[in-house]
Amino acid sequence: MTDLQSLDIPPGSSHKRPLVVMRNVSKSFSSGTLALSDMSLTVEGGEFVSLLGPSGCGKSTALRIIAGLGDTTTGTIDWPASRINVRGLPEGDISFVFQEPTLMPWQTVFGNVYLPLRLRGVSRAHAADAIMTALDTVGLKDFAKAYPRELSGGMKMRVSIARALVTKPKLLLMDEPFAALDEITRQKLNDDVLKLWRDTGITVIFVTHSVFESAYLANRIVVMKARPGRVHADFPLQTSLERGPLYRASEDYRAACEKVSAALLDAMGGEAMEMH
Amino acid sequence: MTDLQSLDIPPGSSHKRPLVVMRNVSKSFSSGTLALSDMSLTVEGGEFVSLLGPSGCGKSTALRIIAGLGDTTTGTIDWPASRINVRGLPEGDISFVFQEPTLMPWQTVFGNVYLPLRLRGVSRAHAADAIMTALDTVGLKDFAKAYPRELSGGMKMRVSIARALVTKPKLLLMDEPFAALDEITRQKLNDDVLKLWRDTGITVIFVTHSVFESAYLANRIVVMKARPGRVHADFPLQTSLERGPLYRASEDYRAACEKVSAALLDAMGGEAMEMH
Amino acid sequence: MSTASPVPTAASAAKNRETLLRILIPILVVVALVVLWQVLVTATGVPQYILPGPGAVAQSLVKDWGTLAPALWVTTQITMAALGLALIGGVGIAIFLIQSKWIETAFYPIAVILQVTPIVAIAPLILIYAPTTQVALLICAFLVAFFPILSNMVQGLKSVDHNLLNLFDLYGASRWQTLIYLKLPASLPYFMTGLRIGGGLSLIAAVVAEFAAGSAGAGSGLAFRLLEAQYRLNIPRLFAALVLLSALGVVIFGITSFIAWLGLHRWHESSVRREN
Amino acid sequence: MSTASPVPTAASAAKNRETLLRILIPILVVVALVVLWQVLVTATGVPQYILPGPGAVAQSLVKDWGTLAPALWVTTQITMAALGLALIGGVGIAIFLIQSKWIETAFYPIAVILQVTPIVAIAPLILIYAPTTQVALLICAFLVAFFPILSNMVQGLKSVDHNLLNLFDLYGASRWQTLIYLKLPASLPYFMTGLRIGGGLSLIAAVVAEFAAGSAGAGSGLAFRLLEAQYRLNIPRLFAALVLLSALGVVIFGITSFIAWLGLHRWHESSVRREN
Amino acid sequence: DEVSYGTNWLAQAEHGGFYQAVADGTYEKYGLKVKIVQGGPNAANRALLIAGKVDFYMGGPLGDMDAVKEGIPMVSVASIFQKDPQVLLAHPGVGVDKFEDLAKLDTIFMGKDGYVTYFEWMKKNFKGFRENQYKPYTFNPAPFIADKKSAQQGYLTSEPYEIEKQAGWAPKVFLLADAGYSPYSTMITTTQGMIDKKPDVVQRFVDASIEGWYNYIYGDNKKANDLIKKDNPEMTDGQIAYSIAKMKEYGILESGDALTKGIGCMTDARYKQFFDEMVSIGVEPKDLDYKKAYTTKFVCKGVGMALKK
Ligand SMILES: Nc1ncnc2c1ncn2[C@@H]1O[C@H](COP(=O)(O)OP(=O)(O)OP(=O)(O)O)[C@@H](O)[C@H]1O
Ligand SMILES: Nc1ncnc2c1ncn2[C@@H]1O[C@H](COP(=O)(O)OP(=O)(O)OP(=O)(O)O)[C@@H](O)[C@H]1O
Ligand SMILES: [Mg+2]
Ligand SMILES: [Mg+2]
Repeated sequence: MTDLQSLDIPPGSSHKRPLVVMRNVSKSFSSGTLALSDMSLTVEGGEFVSLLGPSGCGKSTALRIIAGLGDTTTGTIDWPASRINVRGLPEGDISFVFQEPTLMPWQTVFGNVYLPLRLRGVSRAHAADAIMTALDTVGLKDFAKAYPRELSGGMKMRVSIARALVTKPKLLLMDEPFAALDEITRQKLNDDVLKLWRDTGITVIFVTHSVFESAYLANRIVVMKARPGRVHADFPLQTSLERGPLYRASEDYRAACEKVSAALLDAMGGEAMEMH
Repeated sequence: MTDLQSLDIPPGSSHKRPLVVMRNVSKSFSSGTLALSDMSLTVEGGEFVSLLGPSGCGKSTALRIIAGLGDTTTGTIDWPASRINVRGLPEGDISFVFQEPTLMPWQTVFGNVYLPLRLRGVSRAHAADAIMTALDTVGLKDFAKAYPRELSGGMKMRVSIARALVTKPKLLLMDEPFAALDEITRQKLNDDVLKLWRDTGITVIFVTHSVFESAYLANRIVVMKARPGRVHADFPLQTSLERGPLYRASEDYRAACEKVSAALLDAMGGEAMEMH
Repeated sequence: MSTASPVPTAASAAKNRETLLRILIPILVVVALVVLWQVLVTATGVPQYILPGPGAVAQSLVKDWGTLAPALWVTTQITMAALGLALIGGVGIAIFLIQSKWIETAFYPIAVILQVTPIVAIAPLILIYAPTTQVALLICAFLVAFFPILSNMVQGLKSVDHNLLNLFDLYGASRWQTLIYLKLPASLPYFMTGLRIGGGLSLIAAVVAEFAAGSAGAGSGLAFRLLEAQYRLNIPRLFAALVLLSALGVVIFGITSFIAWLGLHRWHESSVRREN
Repeated sequence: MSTASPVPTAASAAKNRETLLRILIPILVVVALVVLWQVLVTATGVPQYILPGPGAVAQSLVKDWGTLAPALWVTTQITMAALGLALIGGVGIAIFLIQSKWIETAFYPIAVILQVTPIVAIAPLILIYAPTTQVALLICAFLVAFFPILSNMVQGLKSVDHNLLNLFDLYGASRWQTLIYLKLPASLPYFMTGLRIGGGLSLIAAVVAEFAAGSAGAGSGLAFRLLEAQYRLNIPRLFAALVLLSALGVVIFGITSFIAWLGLHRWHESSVRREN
Repeated sequence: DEVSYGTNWLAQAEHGGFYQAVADGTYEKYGLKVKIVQGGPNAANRALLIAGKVDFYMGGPLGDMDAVKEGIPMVSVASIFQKDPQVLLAHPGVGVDKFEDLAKLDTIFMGKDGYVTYFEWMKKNFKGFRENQYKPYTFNPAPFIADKKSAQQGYLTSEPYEIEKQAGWAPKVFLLADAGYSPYSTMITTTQGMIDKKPDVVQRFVDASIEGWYNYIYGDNKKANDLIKKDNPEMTDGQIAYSIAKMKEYGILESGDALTKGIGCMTDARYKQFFDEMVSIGVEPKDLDYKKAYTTKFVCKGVGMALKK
């Protein structure tokens, strides 16, 4: 249906080659703010990385830099296992759910979700099935013909999520995608993303403010410290349980939550934070 | 410092007169969406009401209608205990934290927070203290001179919160104010709002998606059902504990969470939702 | 999405009334103006050869319809051709200019020079080198009308939301795709303003071009009739020609406004009804 | 907010280079044009009395500076006065028009009529009723230049973000306050486009007005010198006057562009550097 | 041979002879196929002559001298009018009886060309004309009619007629030529190249045009008038008749040298006299080789005088 290009791994390459390597990246804006300072991060193919940190610490900036949006001030981004196109990005599909919905106001919901496919030359008729499936996933099938201004905040965000999922990406960058959603929709989408990750071997970098969410989803946690932004803690979350209702009730999950929480608290300089 | 007008209660009026009464309000948009249908809600002065419901159920619409933004299609809004100005609103201070930051891009952070005071004719010099205090509350003192585009998503939202707090309002309407914030900042702001509410006898209507947050903050929970939006459940949350660290660790809190959660689940038609 | 049945009926009735008023009001205003004109002429006793009354003008309009109608038609044709050229040229040059900051710096001033060069001064040159008078006329008209469209388009194309640009970059959109799917639709509000100015200016351009490049006799437009009537002191006819020009201008304005409404009413603030 | 020290230096060096290029490039383009002009004239052997070479024009510029300089000064004055009037009138009428949909429907067409009425046709009327030629001149110039500013302002004032309008309504802002603090700043990008068009058009207006309403002898501007040179077949002087007009146009454009940059570079997409 | 002739205004009786020659086949008789390109306000026929887009143009001596000054090879070969029909008009009954009295008025509406030529001459030769009397004339007489203390320029055969018709009173008419300002007018102007390369075409065009003029004034001019009205549908028979009458009355075509040597005649003496006038008021430089602006070799041969009845 969509002519997805595969994120080829060159023949003979070791399986262990990382997907993306961020090496000593600094980013300062012309306003003088140093958003990232000497940040290094290596993400392996197939990981589910959750990025946490205080508001304004540089999570979104880091994600954008990985996606090739905006130059680094110093430092480099490498894609050791991928063919690189002219823009320095791997050939293949990166999808990005921005922190803000970023919808085209002159397009309907359908048109907005169609965008990534349209840019690849997929015809509207061919794309329709995939689009409606993606809209169904986020519960907006009935709103395909609506314009963004006719949607609530959470609905806009869901359109943005549908747009990211419609291409069946190989690397999924999500910047607080579910923050504007109610808990139930949120959990459903959490499970949808997990399923996608498990089924397709996709790599996910997921920014969230929710300790619970990160503990539920990620198999690796990266906690950032603010001003300037840099990696403060970086640890795996292992569990023998499949992530799902069972895991949510488990001691593993509770331990993970506490661990993430502690790391975050530490990153914020030990301000008072009580977990319930 | 700011010439706050008081939300006068006419002499002789009973203490029990509600602050605002929403009577059989329906709201349909020209697109054909019926956002609210026959919704009634009575809020007493001094309440801390938390409004929950699935994404797109009409929470923001209801809040806007209470604030006098946009007409009802049918039904009325009354302010039995207040003097009413020409716009049908009580004389006194309503503050609103919109779901989106709604900042003026051409003004600095300072200028944006200054707006409500400027509109009352408070001079910049007179307002400066209050503004810096509000910015300090949300942790953005250092960014007073920055422009909105230079801020992260969470920082923009915090500016919006500071703007709502700077006038010392009598009725505070907040539409998912803390969704974009990290847990620690969020808890701090939760406590700040609680303190404000306790100290000043303010009335708060607070939309949130977080069951925990609503259980922690509110003394009354209103759960809405979607399409069309209407009140599904409406119950008080009583506790003998002061809301704070102690409350968060208490059985009362856990029970409240479960109650809210169950109501929400029920409102969504019993879809699977597991609380941990 | 359910619809309350009584609402649309009321809404559509209101809509009909609105459409009616939209047509009625301008007519009333014109009638009022005509009455004012008559009163003024009667009251001041100004002779007909200085300012004829509306009656004399109407008479002349009827009597001279035989000469005025073909002239009107010629002017309409030139105006349309000029507007077409100005649209193509203005939008085309604007797209060229925004390709890079350097191109803009280098070539925008040339567009300015073209704009400010008085047509009368270079008309002889154009007449000498243009193959036919018709072509010369169109060149003159283009020179008069293209700049507002160009300016508005440049501003519009540059005002695209940076977040959306990021989105397109991310999906590897080509320059061409970014132009077609993002920049052009996003600049629609500016384009429509340019169109509105350009419509009136094309009419002026047609008149000025006819003055400057001079067509005479059978194939001549309103400009020529106007000058001639002036020369002959046939002031009622002069005003009849003016009335026709004005009417043509208002019709063009109406059409361009309608086009603007078509393009924007679904999504842009300027044309969307504010609903909360 | 910390600042990495090497970055600003590099940035400021880049900025200096940029400023240099911004000045150099247009100069280079002009030089290239002049060379092209010379080559064309030489190659085609076109006689000086049809198209003089740049040398002859430069000579005439020097030789006739005594007559051209005062004329340039007069034209500059008229242009500035026309621009000032057009700005006040355009913005003023725009503010009047947006007060209500009905006012707009009723009176916008009148503005269109004013715009499309050919100056030459009504110049005699204006000459008769204006107290002095100077006033007549200014009326003519105003009629030519005001419409683009008006149109852009109307579009700008109507394009204000509805969320911000809500905010102002909420805080009980008066019409006046909403205008000053919200609508005017929000329409700045449109205003700046109008200013840019209006700048050039004012120059044209000054020329056209001088043609139509006239001033002569000592007080005459470039338009008169231009026509005189044309009548006298002094084509190099004609072109010298054209060069002066173009130069004046480019200078005005440069100034208006700079003003636009001043007003927008801190916040508006069109002037802000895209940084991620 | 195919040639084109650009006039200086819309088709009117003042161009009658040329139309006559087209209509009655005189040009054809001379082996010419002539296309008349009518002028009009702002029409650029002179520029077209310079660029070679028309072969002949209805020029005037000032334009020719300017051309010489600028090195443009433009030469006049005949002057159909002996007197320039340029007039100044004033209101009746305001004490303006002589040309000099115009100096008493507040305002004179003039075109730019008039302002830089005969107004200079007036200021030089009469007392009281002032710079600040000048206001631009946009070919609309309304401002003049509205202001009793004003005068305006005009064309003997046009404005007085229109003004009388519209305003109901006849303005006072002062022919500049009678006041002493006497350029040739309604000339046949061509390029030096044309004269060098096709002198016979020039001669035939001049001769045929002169014949056309005699026929127009003295013969049956109906067909010519129909052509005029076709080119310029606004032209009325009344206007044409008025024009012809005025041209005869004031001797526009036939006065001075033309009486003896035929319409179109130019003499060195008369040209020099006008040139000296222009030098004296500083409009033309003293050292201008004005003789390059015209040639008398094609006229004053009495062509067509036989047609005079
Ligand atoms: N365009 C910009 N210009 C200047 N400074 C910027 C810009 N974008 C971001 N910043 C600054 O960079 C820092 C990091 O911003 P970023 O958006 O990456 O934070 P974040 O971690 O995503 O925060 P949040 O959780 O609030 O979204 C902030 O201090 C912000 O002020
Ligand atoms: N301007 C509008 N035009 C048309 N429909 C609208 C408009 N605004 C909101 N709606 C519709 O009204 C319904 C309720 O929207 P509202 O914004 O109140 O939801 P919400 O409860 O705040 O949701 P969320 O939690 O996602 O913010 C939605 O179905 C939405 O599509
Ligand atoms: Mg962020
Ligand atoms: Mg909402």
